[in-house]
Amino acid sequence: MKLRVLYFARLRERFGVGEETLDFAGATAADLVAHLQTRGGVWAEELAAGRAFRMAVNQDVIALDALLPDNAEVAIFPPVTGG
Amino acid sequence: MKLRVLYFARLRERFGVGEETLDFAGATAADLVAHLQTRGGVWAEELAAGRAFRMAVNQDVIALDALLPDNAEVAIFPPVTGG
Amino acid sequence: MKILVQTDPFDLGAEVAAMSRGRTDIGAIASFVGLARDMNEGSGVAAMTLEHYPGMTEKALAAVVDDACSRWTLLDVTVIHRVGRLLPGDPIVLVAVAGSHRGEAFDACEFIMDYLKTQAPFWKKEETMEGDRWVEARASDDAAAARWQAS
Amino acid sequence: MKILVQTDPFDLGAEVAAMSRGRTDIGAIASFVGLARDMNEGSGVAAMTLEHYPGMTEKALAAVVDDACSRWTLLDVTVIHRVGRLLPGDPIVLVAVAGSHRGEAFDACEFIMDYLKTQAPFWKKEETMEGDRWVEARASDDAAAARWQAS
Repeated sequence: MKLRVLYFARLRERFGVGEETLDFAGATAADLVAHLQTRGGVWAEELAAGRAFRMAVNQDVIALDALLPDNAEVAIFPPVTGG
Repeated sequence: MKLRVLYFARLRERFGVGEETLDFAGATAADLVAHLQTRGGVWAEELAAGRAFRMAVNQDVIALDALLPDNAEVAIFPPVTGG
Repeated sequence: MKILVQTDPFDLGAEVAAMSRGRTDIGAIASFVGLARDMNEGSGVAAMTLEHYPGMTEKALAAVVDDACSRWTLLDVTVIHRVGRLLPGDPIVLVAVAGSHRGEAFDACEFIMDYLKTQAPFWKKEETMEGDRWVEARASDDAAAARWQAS
Repeated sequence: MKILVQTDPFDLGAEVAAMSRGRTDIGAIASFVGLARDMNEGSGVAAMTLEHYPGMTEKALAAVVDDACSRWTLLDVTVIHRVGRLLPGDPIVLVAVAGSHRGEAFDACEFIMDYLKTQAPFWKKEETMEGDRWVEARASDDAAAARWQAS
């Protein structure tokens, strides 16, 4: 499936990318995280198990076992700190 | 002792007086209430035991057993309803 | 700290801006505006007149604010209460509380309103179709004030 | 209901006045302004930059306001959150809630702030003497939001 993946705040800066389009063979958010971890370096570090990051699919926060629909807008970001 | 006695809101309207100066032979707020009750009519009615009124002496709310200092400013008024 | 009793309207934006002007230590300002409604206890209200006890009013409001300052660490407090004749939609009372963090500002603002309602010598008289009437004190206001004593 | 994300400052007085204009059924407007402070976690902060997730931000704020409207009977709600670079003393966020009575207005206003802090995709980066740093999420904010689930 095709995914548009967005990164925000500290993760955007550490990854050095704000947005990318991926061809992705997995099914769930966890599969996507595992795929990104294989890039190594800051990707493996920031997305390691136990690290505090959040994910949204089509602008709704989701859990790691959520299924990703084709052409989804997926976002990965740190816990929010507005207000 | 001499007292300046103020009435507010519904009590002011019912008594038909907002302020008066009294020569008073008693000692406590309860004595003053008893004295005013002897006027009969609306005084006896509004200041009867169990009626909801409040008293202040020199602008502090007090209880009926409080002693009244000479030349005190005494106020009698309904429960407050501002805000 | 600023406490005013006045017939004139107040300007919420100006009052809150004045609290933070020239300061960089305030993180939170909680504020409250009470307004005159066109209905009370099932009757239409055309207007209301607020009476107060000059002298004691300011003293009672200052005591409520002092009480709040002893319970929370507050950076500034403004209380303005109007008196005289007001129409439905008119603002009656403003309470604004500045603090470092939001929790204390919210709590202190609500505390001051709850205590003001039961401690400050103001009385409302409403003009209704059935004639003028003095507003009766509410048990719910006593209950709102009492809950701060338990905590 | 009005929800805005903007770089420009907001005008608390104008926003609150707009909520009650032409209405006579509102008895209470509770409002909150959060401001940028010059200190955080023991370091001086010279400025901060707020980043957000355009599209999701508005959706998340609307969801928080809808949640508040399902918990309390509210007459109007305004939420304005600024983004971009802000200096100490600058207002960051405004939440204003109009209701018939003060209890629900206060509760809903604090609820919306607590949920906004944990649900809406905003991130703060601070400029300090030790360099730039992303603000970490606070356990106290999670706790503030969680207490609304028990009640």
